[in-house]
Amino acid sequence: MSLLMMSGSGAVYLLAAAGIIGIGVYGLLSADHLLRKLLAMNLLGSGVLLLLVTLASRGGTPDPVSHALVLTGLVVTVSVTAFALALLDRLYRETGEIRIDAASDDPPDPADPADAKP
Amino acid sequence: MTEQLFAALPLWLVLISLVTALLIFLCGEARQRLRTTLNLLAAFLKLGLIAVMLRAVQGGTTFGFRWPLLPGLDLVLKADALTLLFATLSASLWLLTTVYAIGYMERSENRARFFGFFSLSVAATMGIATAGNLFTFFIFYELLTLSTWPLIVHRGTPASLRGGRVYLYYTLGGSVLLLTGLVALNGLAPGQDFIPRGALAPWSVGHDDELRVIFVLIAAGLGVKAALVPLHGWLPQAMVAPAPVSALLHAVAVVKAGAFGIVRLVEEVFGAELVARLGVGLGLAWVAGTTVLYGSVRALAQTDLKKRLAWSTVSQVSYVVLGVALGGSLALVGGLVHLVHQGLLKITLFFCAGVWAERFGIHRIDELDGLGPRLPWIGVSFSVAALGMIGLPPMVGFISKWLLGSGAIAAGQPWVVGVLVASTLLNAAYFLPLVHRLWFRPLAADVPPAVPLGRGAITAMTLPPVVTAALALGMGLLASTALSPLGWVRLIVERP
Amino acid sequence: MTLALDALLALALLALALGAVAGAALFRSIVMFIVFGVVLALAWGRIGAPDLALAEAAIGAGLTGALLLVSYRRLVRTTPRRTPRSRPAARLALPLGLLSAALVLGLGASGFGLEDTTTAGAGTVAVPSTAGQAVLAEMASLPLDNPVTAVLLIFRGYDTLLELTVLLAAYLGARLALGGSPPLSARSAPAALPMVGALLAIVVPLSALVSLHLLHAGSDAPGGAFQGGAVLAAAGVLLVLSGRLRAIGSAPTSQRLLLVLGTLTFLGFALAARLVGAALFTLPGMWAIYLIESALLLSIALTLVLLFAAGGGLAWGRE
Amino acid sequence: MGLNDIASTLLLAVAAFFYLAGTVGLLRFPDVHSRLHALTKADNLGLLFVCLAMALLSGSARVAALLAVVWLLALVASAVSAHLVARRALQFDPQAPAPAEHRAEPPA
Amino acid sequence: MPSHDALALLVLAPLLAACLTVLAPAAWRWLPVVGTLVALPVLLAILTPAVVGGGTLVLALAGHAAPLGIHLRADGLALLMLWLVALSGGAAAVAALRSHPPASPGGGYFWPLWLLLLAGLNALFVSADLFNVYVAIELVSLSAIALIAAGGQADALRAAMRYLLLAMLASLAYLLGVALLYAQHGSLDLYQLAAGVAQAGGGPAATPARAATLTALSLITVALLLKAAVFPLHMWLPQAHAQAPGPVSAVLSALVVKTGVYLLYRLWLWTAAGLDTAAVATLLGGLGAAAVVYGSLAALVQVQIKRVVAYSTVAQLGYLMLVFPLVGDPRAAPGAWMGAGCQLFAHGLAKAGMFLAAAALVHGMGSGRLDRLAGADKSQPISLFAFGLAGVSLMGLPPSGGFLAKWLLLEAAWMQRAWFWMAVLLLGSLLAAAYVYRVLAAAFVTPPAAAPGAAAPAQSSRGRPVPLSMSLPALLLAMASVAMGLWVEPLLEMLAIGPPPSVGPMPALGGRP
Repeated sequence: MSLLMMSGSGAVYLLAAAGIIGIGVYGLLSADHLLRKLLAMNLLGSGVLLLLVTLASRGGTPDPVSHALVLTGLVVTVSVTAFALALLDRLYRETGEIRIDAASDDPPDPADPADAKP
Repeated sequence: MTEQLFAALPLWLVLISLVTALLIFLCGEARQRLRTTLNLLAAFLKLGLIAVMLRAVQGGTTFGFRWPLLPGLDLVLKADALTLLFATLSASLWLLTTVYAIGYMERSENRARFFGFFSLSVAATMGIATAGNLFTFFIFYELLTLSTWPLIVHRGTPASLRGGRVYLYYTLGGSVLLLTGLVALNGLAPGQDFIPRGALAPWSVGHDDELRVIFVLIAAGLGVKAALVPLHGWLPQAMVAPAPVSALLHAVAVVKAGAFGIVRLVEEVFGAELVARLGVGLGLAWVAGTTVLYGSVRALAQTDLKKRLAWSTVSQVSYVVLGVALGGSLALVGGLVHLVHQGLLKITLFFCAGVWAERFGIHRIDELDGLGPRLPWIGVSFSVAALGMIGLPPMVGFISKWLLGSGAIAAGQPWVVGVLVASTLLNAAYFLPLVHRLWFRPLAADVPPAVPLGRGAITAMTLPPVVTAALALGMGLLASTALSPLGWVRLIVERP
Repeated sequence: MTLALDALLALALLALALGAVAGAALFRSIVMFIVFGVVLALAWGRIGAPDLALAEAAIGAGLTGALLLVSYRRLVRTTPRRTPRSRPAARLALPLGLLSAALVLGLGASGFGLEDTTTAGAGTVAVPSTAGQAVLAEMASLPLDNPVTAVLLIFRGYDTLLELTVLLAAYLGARLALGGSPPLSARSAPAALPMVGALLAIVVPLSALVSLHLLHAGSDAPGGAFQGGAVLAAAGVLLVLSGRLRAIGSAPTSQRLLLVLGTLTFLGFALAARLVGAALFTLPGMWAIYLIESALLLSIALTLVLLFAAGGGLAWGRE
Repeated sequence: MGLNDIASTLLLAVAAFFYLAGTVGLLRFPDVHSRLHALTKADNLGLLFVCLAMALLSGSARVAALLAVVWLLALVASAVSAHLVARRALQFDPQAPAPAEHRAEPPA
Repeated sequence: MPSHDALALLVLAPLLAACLTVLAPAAWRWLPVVGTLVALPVLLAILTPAVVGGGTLVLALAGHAAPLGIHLRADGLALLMLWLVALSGGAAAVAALRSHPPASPGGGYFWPLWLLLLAGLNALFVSADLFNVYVAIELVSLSAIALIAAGGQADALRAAMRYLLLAMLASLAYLLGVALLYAQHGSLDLYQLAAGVAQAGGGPAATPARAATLTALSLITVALLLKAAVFPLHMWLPQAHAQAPGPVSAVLSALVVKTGVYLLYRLWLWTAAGLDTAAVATLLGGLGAAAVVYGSLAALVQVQIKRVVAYSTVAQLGYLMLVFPLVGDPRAAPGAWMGAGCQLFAHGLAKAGMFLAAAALVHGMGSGRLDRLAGADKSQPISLFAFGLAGVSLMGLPPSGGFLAKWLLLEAAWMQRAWFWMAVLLLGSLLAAAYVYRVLAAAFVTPPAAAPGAAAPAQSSRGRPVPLSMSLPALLLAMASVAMGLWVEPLLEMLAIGPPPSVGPMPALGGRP
């Protein structure tokens, strides 16, 4: 693969990565349903990993370390996602909620008489 | 090894009360006999140690203990004459207060907590007495704040909690000032110990303004506990505490700690000359003078007995500060000796007030009518202390005031004499009526019958005031002897 | 020509991502996401990262998609009770998204600016000898030819070990989060159908074969324990979906052993190196690599299946 | 441009035609079953032709065999999945284009 | 055993233990606690003298030096954090024995996660590799969040979910930053990067390299600020820490949030040491100041005791941010650095003790509300005393570790005449006193049932006895945080090993400056 071609297509994928990251951020903030938030999070993750590889492959020679990092990142992402889904499942069962306001810290109802949490 | 242990005696002085406190916390509420034994044992042990040190220091030995905390910052405990003056006072008065408290607290709850923190605060007081530098002093000064708060809020009533809150606001605010001043001082002249006549002179060149600010900060921080106007607000509020606590606060621990700190600051950190040169001494004197008068005037207006005593403390303690601030050996002697005298007199008064409150539920002044004959011992002790406070010769109060006055003149501050006279008149104006009511008024018809107490309790509550009153009397009469407080203070002031 | 293909892929990626985020129906979004994963796999291949292509197809698209789908199934069983709160964050979404995209783009571009100057050799900035180049230089002295596997097991084995524990933590955490509640049935296909049986009979052994092949190939060609494990897990997912396997509350000892087998084996070799006086994490040879990778494959596969089935353990037969 | 290339290009064109047909069917047909009918038949054929073209281009028996396996697998998979979708669709209103639960996001 | 092995085992041993507990929870039920209480201290006892004596310890795993391989690195700061993990973790583990018995069904998952959490923390503290740190962060966050959810109540689940989302976002931002740094400088080693970062960042303005490097640093910083719950990115912390089971809250507040601060120190005091970071330092310090004020004020208005403690964590983390501006001045740097170490350690001990004490109080009084605390001084003396002691250290009253930290920071601030930072420090300690006082006062109120004259049993009925295994660890931790104020020598010895390049040699104890 010639340097020109690589850096050319590299640029293309760089564009893609940037776009995906932007879309991921947008989705993360705009999404209401927690499942959507997680989905957007995964998109964001893919974008970051894509960027990692694209940037790391200097002058056409693919960078094995970056590949290994991305492989690790993939497994980590899927692990966290799976755990998040389990948590969501339980949350849904306990509260019937499938959305959460990540930006606020809602204190428990002060009038709640018996809230013992040892 | 042994001489090291001997040199570390000041440390033991602190540790004794500390250990006692922990033991009392551990042994719990029920084991009253054990607790009493522990208390008395520790108190006597401490007195013994102090006696040993008194002899040694008179012989010229010096005690010292040094433990590095941070680079260039050590925890220093030492025992010099001034230390022992304060230590002796607080140790002996602690013994009496303990005896009194054992009787006073007989029927109340949480005695373990009470006596635990009681010992803790005394440990703090010992630390303050033996502190070898301002940093160490600060450590125990804060410990004192912490350990006295539970005593003040002991009753757990809203009123006492309010009192405790005010107390914390004032003292913690003061500690912030003190800490700032301390940091600044340490930045300017790192790691200074207390040295007679101060050690700042070498650093002072070109830093006068800085030093003035530092002095004001530290003095203000100490002034909070010493209840200098306008930092006195907490003292009357703290009256909600049980009588032994008030006695401790006023005569031995808190207020005295502040005054003692100011003595150390002026005499052994800055040094009288530097203080005079910076011109901060005069300002301090003015503040003290104001406090003397203001406290007396407010005391006059009180109808509650303990409140009146509290305000009188505000005014009396400032005598000490006044003496120190004026400079010159005479005034200094007067101030220092008043440290002792005021302690004895004031604790007597509080003991008596406590007895009346406990046995007849009497708190207001107009309820005192004719109580003298009812409890003669108490009545007599109270009267003696009151007269001493007024400064009637040959009472101890007179000695302090006389020395202060002559010292003021020597220092070229005649206005102080005016202050003294005025305050004496005011003292008379708010103490004589009490004595008069006690003895020369008919017993009011509606005085409740005395609350029945065990003999032990009654003795425990009667003995201490009698002893302190007697001591006050004796010190007045034997003022000229070497071992009297006056003699000891002379030794301090005229040391090389 | 090739550039055009890349551009096509990139456009597809963007379109799919947008669809997945902005789509009205959640189900469609998830499907879009899965397709996105597949296209991304192609992109990996184009960039010259076949290992990642395989992993993306198996893990990114396949398993994540399956997970999202199955939890979607669970969530729509009943309708939630709460009405949503108003979220100020949503108003910021668009500007922030655009901002971050622009930011990354600018940086990436600048990064490339550096790269072009350096690789052209004309740049004043000296080319830093990257870890990747160092690896490629070392490859000659190694028994295996796939640099990615070399990095994963030899140079950065420690990362791989921690990554395995992350996977394990996900399993444990999922169990803890789900509490004592019985695992929900994930099966969707009526197991009785003869056709399903036939499909399984073909696909399951085949995927086992493929995973083994990937494992073996991993040392020299693209592939390895992760890809293989993911493929095997896919087979397991099929079995769960078709009710051949079912989730049970807690795992029997054999499955517990399988869960930690990979970590234990890796740990064992890492520590055993000290016994023979070598540095920690030095592996004695190819056989060790094969051993570790097989252990990894089994552990990864089982863990992923368990995460999918939301169960503590697996058992044959339908509930 | 050799014979191989011409043949494979033709095959690809045919494949493209079938895919187009299948897609149009998917989009235009009224209900699930007819859509499935379009998809399975047309797309499988399309895939077959693509595989043939690839086999020709590669010109190696091994690749050809692999491609055959691929096609067969796809055949089986599409058959089963189509069957399942059909069953599922039957359980709901036969008029429904898709199972109801997939129609929209779960109501909040 | 060579100290290098001890260094690696600090991470590997807990992993091994976790695997074994997964394998046979019943058979190995003693392993987690014993492992935490014995194994970690023993390993540290082997490691510490080697580091203190021989200086910073670097271990190239598999014998491959960076950038090829991964380095483990133990300097004074890392050692300090490792000890904190061992002490707070051990005490919390004892307390957790009661709340999550290993034999119970949940315990079978709780304890392996506990061990993984500790392993992740150790891995993070000794790692010298940016990506390895990323994996460690994920391990820590995942297990920590799972342990929060262990409570199972709705609030706990909500808190865990919120925390998880933000943690994922932070991790991705971090990873993005790492990607940029790697693409730019070709290495992942925190310390090797320093040279490249200095060269790129010091270069002429608006060169691509400079832009990329600085943005990478800021991305990582934002991620870490989120992890460290530094105001205004703290919003996830109070609920998460208040809703978690007591021992978990202790570890969260004492250790997990510290990881963010620790990495911020590594990033700005080591990796980016070559840059002119004055502006960044001021910014971080400003955030810290805001955190101190906001957290303390918020703690003042809470009605739940555990939320008071949680907000106090927000405030105390602010102090750790104040270190950045204070180490700027070369004269003040050593003092500020010592202050940072003391604050890290003292707050770790005190806050863990405070959370354990709060949990014991809540358990004993049957409610987490402050107004239900009346009479706790009688029924829960030990827990309340522990709470008070920890409070002493938090408000920085002498003699306590917190006081030494505050003193050192104040001194550093004075030396550079930084009045603002001084004011913040003093104000913070006053506010801390206020919110600790609220709790104690609430406990000292005589319960209406036991008003003067009421029968004694009326008050003894308030509050049930708390098992010693819950209250004693709290007391020990609190006492340690106070005792530290009297004997800080070993800590200073550690801190003197491998201080940040910008910090000069540390003054020795007892020596006159």
